[in-house]
Amino acid sequence: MAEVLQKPTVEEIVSKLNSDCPCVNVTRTETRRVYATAPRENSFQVCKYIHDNLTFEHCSTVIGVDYVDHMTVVYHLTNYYTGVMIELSVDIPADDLHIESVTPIWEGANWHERETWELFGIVFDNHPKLQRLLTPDTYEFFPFRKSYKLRGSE
Amino acid sequence: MVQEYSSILDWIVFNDPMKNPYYPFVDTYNLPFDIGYKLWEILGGAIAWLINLIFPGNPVSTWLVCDATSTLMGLLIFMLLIFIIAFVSTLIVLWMERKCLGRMMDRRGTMVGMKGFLQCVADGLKTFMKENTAPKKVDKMTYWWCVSLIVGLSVLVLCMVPLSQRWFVVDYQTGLLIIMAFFALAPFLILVSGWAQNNKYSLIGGMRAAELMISYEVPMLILIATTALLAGSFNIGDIVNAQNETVWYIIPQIIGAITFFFCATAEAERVPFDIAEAEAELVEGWQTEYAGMKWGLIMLGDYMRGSVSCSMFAILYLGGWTLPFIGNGPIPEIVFLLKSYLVFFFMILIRCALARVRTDQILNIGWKVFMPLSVINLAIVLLLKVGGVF
Amino acid sequence: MAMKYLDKYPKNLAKSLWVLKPCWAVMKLFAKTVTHRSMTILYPYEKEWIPDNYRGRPGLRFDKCVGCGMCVRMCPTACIKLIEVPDDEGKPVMRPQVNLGRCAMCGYCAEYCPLDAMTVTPDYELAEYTRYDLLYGPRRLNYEGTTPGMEVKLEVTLPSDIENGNPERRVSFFDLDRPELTDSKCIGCKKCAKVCPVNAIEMVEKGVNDKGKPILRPVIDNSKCICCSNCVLDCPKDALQIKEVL
Amino acid sequence: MMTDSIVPVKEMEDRMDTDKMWVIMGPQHPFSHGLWTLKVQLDGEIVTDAEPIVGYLHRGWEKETENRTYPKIIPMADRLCYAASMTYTHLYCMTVEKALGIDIPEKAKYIRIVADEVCRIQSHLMWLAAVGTDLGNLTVFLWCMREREFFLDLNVKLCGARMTTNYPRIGGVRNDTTELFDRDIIRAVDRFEKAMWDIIALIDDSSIFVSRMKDISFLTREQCANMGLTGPAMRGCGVDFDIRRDDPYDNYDQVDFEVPVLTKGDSYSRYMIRIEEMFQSCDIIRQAVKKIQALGKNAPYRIKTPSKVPAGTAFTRLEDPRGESLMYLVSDGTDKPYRLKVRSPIFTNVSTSKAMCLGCRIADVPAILAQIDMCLGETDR
Repeated sequence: MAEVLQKPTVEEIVSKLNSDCPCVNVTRTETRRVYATAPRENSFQVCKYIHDNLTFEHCSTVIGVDYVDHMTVVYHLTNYYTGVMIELSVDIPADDLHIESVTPIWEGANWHERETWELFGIVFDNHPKLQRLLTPDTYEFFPFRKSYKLRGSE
Repeated sequence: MVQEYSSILDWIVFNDPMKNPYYPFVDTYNLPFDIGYKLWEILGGAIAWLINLIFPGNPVSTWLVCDATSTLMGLLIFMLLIFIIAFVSTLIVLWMERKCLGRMMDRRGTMVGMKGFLQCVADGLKTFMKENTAPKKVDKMTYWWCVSLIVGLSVLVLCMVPLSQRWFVVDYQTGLLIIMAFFALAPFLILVSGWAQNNKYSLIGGMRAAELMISYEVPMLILIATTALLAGSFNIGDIVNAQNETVWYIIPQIIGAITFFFCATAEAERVPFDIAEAEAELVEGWQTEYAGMKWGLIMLGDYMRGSVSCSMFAILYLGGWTLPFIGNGPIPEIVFLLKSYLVFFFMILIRCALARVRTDQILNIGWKVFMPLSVINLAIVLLLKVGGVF
Repeated sequence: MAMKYLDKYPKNLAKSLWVLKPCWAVMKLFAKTVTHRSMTILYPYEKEWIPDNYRGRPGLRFDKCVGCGMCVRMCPTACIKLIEVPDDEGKPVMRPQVNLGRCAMCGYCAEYCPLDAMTVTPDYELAEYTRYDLLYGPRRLNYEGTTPGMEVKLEVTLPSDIENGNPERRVSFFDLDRPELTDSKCIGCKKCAKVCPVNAIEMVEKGVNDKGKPILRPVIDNSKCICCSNCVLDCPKDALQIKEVL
Repeated sequence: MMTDSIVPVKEMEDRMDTDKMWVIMGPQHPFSHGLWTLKVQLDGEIVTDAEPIVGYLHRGWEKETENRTYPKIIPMADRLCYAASMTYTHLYCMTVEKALGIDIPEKAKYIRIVADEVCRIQSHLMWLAAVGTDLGNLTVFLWCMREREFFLDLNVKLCGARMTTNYPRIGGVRNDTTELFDRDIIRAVDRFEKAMWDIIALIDDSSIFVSRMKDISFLTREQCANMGLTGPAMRGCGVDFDIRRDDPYDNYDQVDFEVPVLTKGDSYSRYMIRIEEMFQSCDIIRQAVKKIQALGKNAPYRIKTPSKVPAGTAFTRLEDPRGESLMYLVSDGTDKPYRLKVRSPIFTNVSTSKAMCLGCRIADVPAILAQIDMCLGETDR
């Protein structure tokens, strides 16, 4: 395995990601922020690399966004030593809503993935318990999709 | 015997109840019976006079004022009197807790009428007006009997506590033991009612009541035995008199007094030992399924047991109804009640300042702290007794 | 900076005598409250002092209001509605009516009122027997004793002012943004002039068109305009746009 | 005296073959502050399994915002958490400002810091009150509520409302601090620091309170980071991370404060962190008020912002009283957000309740879960 960086700076993260994960595309950086995108196939490996080698111990959120033609899953990952955050966006085609779950890496992503599944219908493969969390079990639709119109919308 | 009855005063003569051949208390003077007897003389005498006015020379009038009837009716009024005084003193305890607790928490406490005293009455009325419901799947017999027995036993124990040498129900040689025996019955019933309610919270609450009893009952009995050893008697009157002759037993038995105070708190199931109720995790513990009037009665029973605990403390360690250098005084009942209220004030303080303990902690405290302390206390008393101080 | 609490605790509990110190703390307060009054306020008889800017129900000064509908648009719970009521002279005018059953007391209506006709009031005892009673009409919204402190001013600093080294200048939010006409889109329908609550828009003839009819174009009197954007919203061809001054 | 409270579950199971029962605590249960359920599996009194169930309060907050213009979301953000409403409003405004790419005036930043810390203190006081009742003592509850009242009064003086403050705005704050506020806040903070010692004497000097919290529910640093536990609970487990210090927003890098961290990781250390944080918040308030006064009366506090947000994404995060909260905004160039996602700290913290409760007694469950300071408005959103 590659060397483990406990307190990586933004530059180090960018260079590491560029060298070790060529699939990752770092779009922009700010102070303590790295914005990157990754293809869906490699997302799990990238997350594992970020967790193991860059010591990003904490997964803040897993966010689903419905862009109608495709969906995006956004991971916000935190390093507890430096406060650097990586925003990793993974695009998913609208006709095949599957992505590898990161719960085996970060246990804290468990409920976020459940929530994203129940509200957007993005299936997280290998998730230990992909059940409805906030909405009743009888729901058969995904209320946060753009195709689901609110009754009282203006 | 032919007697001339002309005026009402011929009917109401205020006999001395002690001279009555049917006097139930052998040779001790009993104030409530005296009051009851005299009240019946006034009431029964007036009725007898009235009947005699209409039907002169009838036997009913004579029967109404004869010795046996007077004793019987006097006893009835005596019972009522004992109960009312005990009940009112419990309500005062309740009011005191609400007021003091309010002050300690920087609020005002109850505010309804008579500085908040009538709030008890309002609460009582409210609970009595509630619908009397029982869950469908409870064990009916035990469910109903347990609450009746718990409340009934509490009233019984409360009435059995003597307020002074002249204010008692029975004057047994083993009065202390009998009171403690009835007092300790309640946890069994709590356990049974916890089973009966068919509710998990109640079940755990009932189990905890048993757990609690295991931990405090033994040190408590050792402490009572110690006091009896010091006084040389299980009779409450004798214990109090012995304290009046020497010193209050809180001075030689300070360790025992503190231990007994906490044991008595546990006996009354008050904070910090209210683990059977534990509203934070068990909703209302073993009372969960009791609603309305039943709950109100259980609450009243709790306070009755609390006031009995305080009375026991006052009897065992604070010299009961006597005052140092004065002895019995003119109104020993008030002295006794004030002493028990003082003890209850400390119980309120404890309730206000402390949190609830855990089940394993109460077992630890009971067997590793209270038990050694009570044994140490016993040893001290033994030394004093052997050394001839007492 | 040092830790204040962590320097002292955790303590050896035997030193504070296990349970005696909390009892002592409680006794201290008991002694205090027996002689002094406790913190509780006897509510219906005593009331807490509240400042003027307290956000109770909205209040309305009927004379100041022009019925621009800014409050209706800004209300996050949609509890305000414009209704037609007669004014003092009997003329029908549009004034807001507030459904207090939905009101969230956020104060947006007072904040975004261009003329400060809407105010916040310290009136918070609003219980009624029916929901209908919770509908506060324009006259009922009037609050006796409205003070200047109850007005919520919306004063902002322009970013351009800060850049130009004039950061202390504050301007009212409604004094700057003005509607701007895209001449090519306008069809001269006069709708904007009709909906303008302060009559700041005047239709001016600007020549004639091919058919010989006059071309009407709105001219906005910037001093009168209160930036309510009614004309923008009602324009059928999106010819008017608010030009934001930053 | 009472140290051996952790019972090894496996050992207990081997020793006796007893029936286990599921006890459902909630949604209407004295221990659940709000509507949620904790199913606990009990072996006697010992918890062998736990499962939190949330969602009773799900309002579709994020979907609702997609139909509202940007300023109208501010009062909605207040309603995410009634105890710490200011932080969510602050977070929302910060996110929109970041999407707009504007920098707000210094004074507004300091006012937001003051408002945030006032909010933090009153939220922590509410938490402390809940700890008191969960451990069976009402005095702590009422004393804390009494202290909290002073800070709610400060809120009234600042912006006119007690809890749902609706105070920060996109581009600044709603109004300048009033004279009354400037005077009273220092008084309130001084008074609070004195009064707090009484409450501490009630809890930390009482062997019963301490023994109820000590040595139960251990979490290690790695567990804590991996499970996503954030906030004071995380710092009580040894993670030395505070967004205010390590990833400063607004002007938190200009004020000087300590971040308390304890490595023991039991329930009591999580409790102690929050108490210390209240004292540190007092320090922050004092410094920030001084800086506000130094900026002068006429300094700008609110700048004008465009009503439409350029298309793009933006996220900010901030240290809520309960942990790390994050907002992620996707805008499409209109005056309404395309998607707004809230990461609430409690949502993740409550998912760790199984790990926290395992092996403890049922009597400890309220005491343990009190340490994550439940707030259901932000959990279910």
